[in-house]
Amino acid sequence: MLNIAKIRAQFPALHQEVHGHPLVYLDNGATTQKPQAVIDAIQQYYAEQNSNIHRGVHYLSQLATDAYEASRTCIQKHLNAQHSHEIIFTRGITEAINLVAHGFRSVLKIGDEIIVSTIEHHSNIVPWQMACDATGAKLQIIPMDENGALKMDAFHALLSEKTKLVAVNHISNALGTINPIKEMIDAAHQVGAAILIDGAQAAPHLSIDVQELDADFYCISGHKMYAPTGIGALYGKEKWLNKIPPYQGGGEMIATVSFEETTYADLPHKFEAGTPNIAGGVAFKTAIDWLNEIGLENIAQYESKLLQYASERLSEIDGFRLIGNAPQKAGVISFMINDLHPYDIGMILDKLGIAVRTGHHCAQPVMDAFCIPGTVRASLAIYNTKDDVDRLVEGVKKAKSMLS
Amino acid sequence: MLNIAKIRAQFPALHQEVHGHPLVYLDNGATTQKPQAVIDAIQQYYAEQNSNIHRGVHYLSQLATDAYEASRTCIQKHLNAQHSHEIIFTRGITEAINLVAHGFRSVLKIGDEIIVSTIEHHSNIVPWQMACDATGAKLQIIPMDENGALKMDAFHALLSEKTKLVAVNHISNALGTINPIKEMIDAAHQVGAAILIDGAQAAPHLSIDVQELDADFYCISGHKMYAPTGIGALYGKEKWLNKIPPYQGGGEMIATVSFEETTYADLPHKFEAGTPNIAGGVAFKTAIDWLNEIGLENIAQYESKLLQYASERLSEIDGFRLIGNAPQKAGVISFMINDLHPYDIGMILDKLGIAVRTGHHCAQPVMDAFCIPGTVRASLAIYNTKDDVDRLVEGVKKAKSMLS
Amino acid sequence: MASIQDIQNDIIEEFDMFEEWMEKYEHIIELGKTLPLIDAQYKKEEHIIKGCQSQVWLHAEFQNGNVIYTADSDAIMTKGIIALLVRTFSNQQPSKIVNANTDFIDQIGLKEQLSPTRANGLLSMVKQMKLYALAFQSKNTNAC
Amino acid sequence: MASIQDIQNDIIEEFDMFEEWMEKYEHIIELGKTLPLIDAQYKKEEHIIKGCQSQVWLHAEFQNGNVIYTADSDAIMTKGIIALLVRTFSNQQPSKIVNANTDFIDQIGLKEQLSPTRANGLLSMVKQMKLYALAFQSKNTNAC
Ligand SMILES: Cc1ncc(COP(=O)(O)O)c(C=O)c1O
Ligand SMILES: Cc1ncc(COP(=O)(O)O)c(C=O)c1O
Repeated sequence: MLNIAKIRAQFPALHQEVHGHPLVYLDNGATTQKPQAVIDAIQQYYAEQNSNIHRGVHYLSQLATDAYEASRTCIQKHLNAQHSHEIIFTRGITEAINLVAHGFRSVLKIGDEIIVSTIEHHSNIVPWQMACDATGAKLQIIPMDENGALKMDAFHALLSEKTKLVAVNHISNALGTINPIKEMIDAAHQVGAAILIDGAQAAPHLSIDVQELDADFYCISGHKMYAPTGIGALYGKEKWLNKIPPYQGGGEMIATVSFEETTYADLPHKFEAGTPNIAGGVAFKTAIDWLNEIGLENIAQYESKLLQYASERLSEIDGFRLIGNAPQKAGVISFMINDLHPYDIGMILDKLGIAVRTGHHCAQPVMDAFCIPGTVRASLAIYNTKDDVDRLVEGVKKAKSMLS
Repeated sequence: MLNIAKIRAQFPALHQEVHGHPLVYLDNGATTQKPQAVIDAIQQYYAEQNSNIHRGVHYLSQLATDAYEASRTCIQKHLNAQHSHEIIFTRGITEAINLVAHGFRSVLKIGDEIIVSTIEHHSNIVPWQMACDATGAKLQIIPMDENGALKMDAFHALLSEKTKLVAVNHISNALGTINPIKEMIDAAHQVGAAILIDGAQAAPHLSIDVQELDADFYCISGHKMYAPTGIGALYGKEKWLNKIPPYQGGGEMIATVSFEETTYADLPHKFEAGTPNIAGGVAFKTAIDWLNEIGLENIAQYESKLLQYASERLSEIDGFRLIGNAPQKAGVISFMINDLHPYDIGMILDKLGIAVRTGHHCAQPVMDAFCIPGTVRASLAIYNTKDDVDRLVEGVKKAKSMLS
Repeated sequence: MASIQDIQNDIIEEFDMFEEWMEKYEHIIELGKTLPLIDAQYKKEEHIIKGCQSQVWLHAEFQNGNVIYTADSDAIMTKGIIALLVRTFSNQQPSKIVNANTDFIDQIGLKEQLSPTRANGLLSMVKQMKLYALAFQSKNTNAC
Repeated sequence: MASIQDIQNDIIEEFDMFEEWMEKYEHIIELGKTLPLIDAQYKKEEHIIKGCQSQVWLHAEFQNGNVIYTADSDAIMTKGIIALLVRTFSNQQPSKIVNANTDFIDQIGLKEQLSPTRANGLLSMVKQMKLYALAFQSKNTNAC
C-alpha cells in the first residue's frame, strides 16, 4: 500500500493556499508538480556541476556530461530501448514530433499518406499537416465513436501501402481514452508503415516497453512526469534515426564543418544541436528514479481506483455529463454540467482553490466532434486523494448553483 | 567600483575544490555559473508557481503565465525592442538561428545569397548551409585577416541585390573579435538584405539596443548570461516575424485547428509551440535583473581591464601565441603555446583546478584558417579576478614545462 | 447621458456593497443574464473575437455622434463583464471612448478578467471597441 | 610473448610507483614520446579516428596469426595512452584481443581518458582495434 500522505509531503507546491483555500491541484494532465528531490537535483546541478557538456576536458564539464548522459541511459532503461543513442533529448513532445515530422519530409512523396486520429493533441496534428503541405502527402483521420474510443475498423480500412506513418497518442489528454497501441503498431507494420506514439499522458501512469511494443517512435514530456519543464525525449529505432536527416543545425550535431562540406555526427548527437537544457536533463533522471521507487504498477493501481471514485462521486451531480467514456481509460475525467460553459465553472472552482483545466485541451477536433466549446477536465496524479475529489465535487455543485 | 568579492560570493559553484584545488572557472564563453538569486528563482517557481502557462484559468496557471510573460517584457526592455511580441523564447541561440533559417526557406530562391563570416560558430553556419541546400541559394563567406578581424572590404564587395540575409556574430566566441555590426547592418539594408546578429558572446558583456542597431534579428542564450540552461531568445522585427512561416507545429501556436484548415496564432505564440521551459524563462528575468543591477557598463569596464591583465601576464610566457588579435576584442583569450596541443594543456590545467575550454570551439573554419587543431581558450565573466588569471598563468607554465 | 467616468464610478460604488467574491460573481452572472443580446444577424463569424476559452461577438454602430455597442459571449462570466463594458462605453462619443480606461474592472476586484494572458477574449474586445470608436471618429472628423 | 593480462598487470605495477597525478602524467607523456610512430604512408584520412579534440591514426596488420598495431595522435597525452594500448594489444592473437578488456586504464587512475564523453578518440580507437581483430579472426577462421 502506498503512503500517499508521505508522497504528498514531498511536493512543496501542494502545500499552499489559493484564494484562502488549501490548493487542490487537479491539472496534472497539463503539468505535474515536482517532488523536492527533483527541485534539489536542479539546485545541486547549479551549485556543484554546472558546465557546458561534451567537448570539455575539464572536471565540471565531465561531471555535467556524465550526469546528462546518465539521464539518457536512465530513460533508455525506463522505456527499455535497445540503445542509449536511440534516446534523443528534446524540449518536450511537441519538439519530438516536429523532429520526426520534419525528418519524414525526406521520406514522403505525393500520394503518400499519414494517419492520425481525431483524438490527438494539436501537437500530433499540426506538424503532420505541415509535413503534408510541404510534400503533397495526405492526412487521413481515424474517427472515434460516441464514447471517445477510436473506431478500429475504420483504422484498419485506412491502412494501405500508401501509408507511410501512423501517429497516435497512447492516452488521449482530452478524454482519457487508452488506445490499443499494440494492435495499431502491428497493423501499421503489416503495411510497412512506421508508427509514432505520443506518450504524453501515458508515461506518468503506465510502464512502457518500446521493444515489446515494437514502436518506431515514442515521445515523452518530462514536465508531465514530475520532471522539470523544458525537457522531454524522443525514442526512435536506430534504423529510423539513421534514415531521417538532422533537424536543427549547430554545435554538437556535426562531425566536421567546412564551407564546402559538413558531415553530421553519430546518434544521438546528430539530433541535438546546441546547448541543451542540461539541468532539466539531469533532473529528469531524478524524476524517473523517484517514479520507479514508487513503482508505476502501484501508481496505475492507485490512480485507477481514484479515477473510479471521482467518476462515481461526480455522477451524483444532476446534469453531469462525462465526455469520453471509452472502455479503457486513465487519469482524466472530462465533463460538462448541463450546458454550463466550462470557463464559467473553472472560474468558480479557481476561487475555491481548485485547479482544473477548462477549454479544448489543445484537442479542438474532439470538441468539434462532440459539438461542445470545451470541457472541465480534472486530471490525476499520484499525490491526489479522495479529499481532493470531494472538494472538487463540492466545488462543482457550488458552481452549478451559482450559474444556474 | 564593483565589489567583485561580493559578486563572487553569490555563486555557489565557484566555491568548490577540483582535484584538491579551489576551482578557477574560465570557461564562461561556454556557459556561465549562476548566482544564488537565479537558482532561488527556479526553486521558488517550482515551490510556488509551477503550472502550465497560457490557456489556464486557475490561479497557479495565471501566476506562471504572468511570470513567464514578465520575463518576455524584461528581455524586450533589456534589448530595447519595440514590442514584447518581437521576443520569441527558444532553447538558445542554436534554435533561434534554426527558426529563422527555416523561415527563410520560404523567402530564398535559386541564385539568392546568404552571407556568413569565417569566424562564425557552427550554429551560425550549418543552419544556413541546410537552408541553402533546401532552396538552391548560395552561401558566401566573409574572410578574416591574420588578426581575426573581418575583412570589411570583402564584405562590402560580397553584398549585392542577390543577398537576402547576412548572419554574423556580434563577438566571436573563438577569437573575441567584436565585429562592426552597426556598419554591417546598415550595409546589408542598403542592398535590401535582412541581417541576423548572433549575440551569444555579446549579451553577457555589452548593452544592446536593437532599435538603435536596426538589427532584423538578434539572438541570445540565457545560459551564457547567468540564466538557466535551455532558455534563450530571438528578437525579430515584427515585419519579419509576420513574414516568415511558423517553425514547429503544436499547442499554443495555433488559433484554430481542424483537419481541413489550421490557422496560426499571433506573435509571439506563432513561434512557440508546446510547453516551453517555463522555469528557465521565469529565471531568465532574474538573471537579467541581476545583470542590470550590476550594470553592463560596469561589467564591460571591469572585464576589459581583466582581459588586458590576462593578455599581459600570458604574454610573459615564452612561446605564447595569441590567436585572434583584432583591434576590438572582448571576453576571450584564445592561445597556443608553441605547438603544444591544446588538449594536452587543458588536461593539465584541469588537474590544477583550472577550467578552460580547448579545441575548435565549434568554429572549425577559424582553426582551419589558422592551420591549428584548436586553441586553449580562457573566457571571462564578472566574477573572475586577477587571482584567477595568476593561477591560469602559473598553470600554463607548469603545463608547458611538463609537455616540453 | 452620464460620462464614462461617472458610469464607472457608479459601478465601483455598486460593487463596493459586496464583500465576498461570491457575491461579486453572482452579480456579474446576473448582469450577464440581463445583457441585451446582440442582434442575431451580427452574431456571426465576422463579428467574433476569439479567446481560447470563451468567444465574444461585438457589433458597433454610429448614431447621432455616439457609438452604440451590442455584444454577446458564450460564457456567462464573460458576458457579465461585457455588460459592464457596454454600459460604460455605449452611447458615448468616439473620442471619449478612445481615451477612456478600464481601470474600474481592476477596482471592482476583477482585474484578472482583463489580464492579457486570460484567454477569454475580453481584452481583445476592449481593443476592438476602441478601434471602432477610432474609425467612427475619423469618419466624423472627415465629415466636418 | 606475454599475455594481454600479464602485460596489463605489468603496467598496473609500473604505475603503482607513482603517487601523484603529475608523475603519472609525466610518465604518460614520456610514453607518448617513445611511441613507435605509425608509418607515414598510413597517416592519412582513411586511417584517422576523429575525436573532437585530438585525432588518432591507427593501422593494423596481420602477421603470423597475430595483429600488429601502429598508431599515432596529434596530442601527446592521447599518444601516451595509445602507447599503453598498443603495448597490450599488439602482437596478440585476434581472439585474445576481441575478448580483452581495458580496465587497466581505470586501475592506473586514468579512467577519464577512456570515458565515452571524452572527445579524444581513444574509445573509438579501442573499438576500431577490436574490429580489426575481429576482421582478421574471421579471415583466419575462413582460411582453416
Ligand atoms: C497527448 C498530448 N500530446 C502532446 C502534448 C504536448 O506536450 P508538450 O507541451 O510537453 O510538448 C500534450 C500536452 O498537453 C498531450 O497531453
Ligand atoms: C558565438 C556563438 N554562437 C552560438 C552559440 C550557440 O549557443 P547555444 O549552444 O546556446 O545554442 C555559441 C555558444 O557556444 C556561441 O559562442
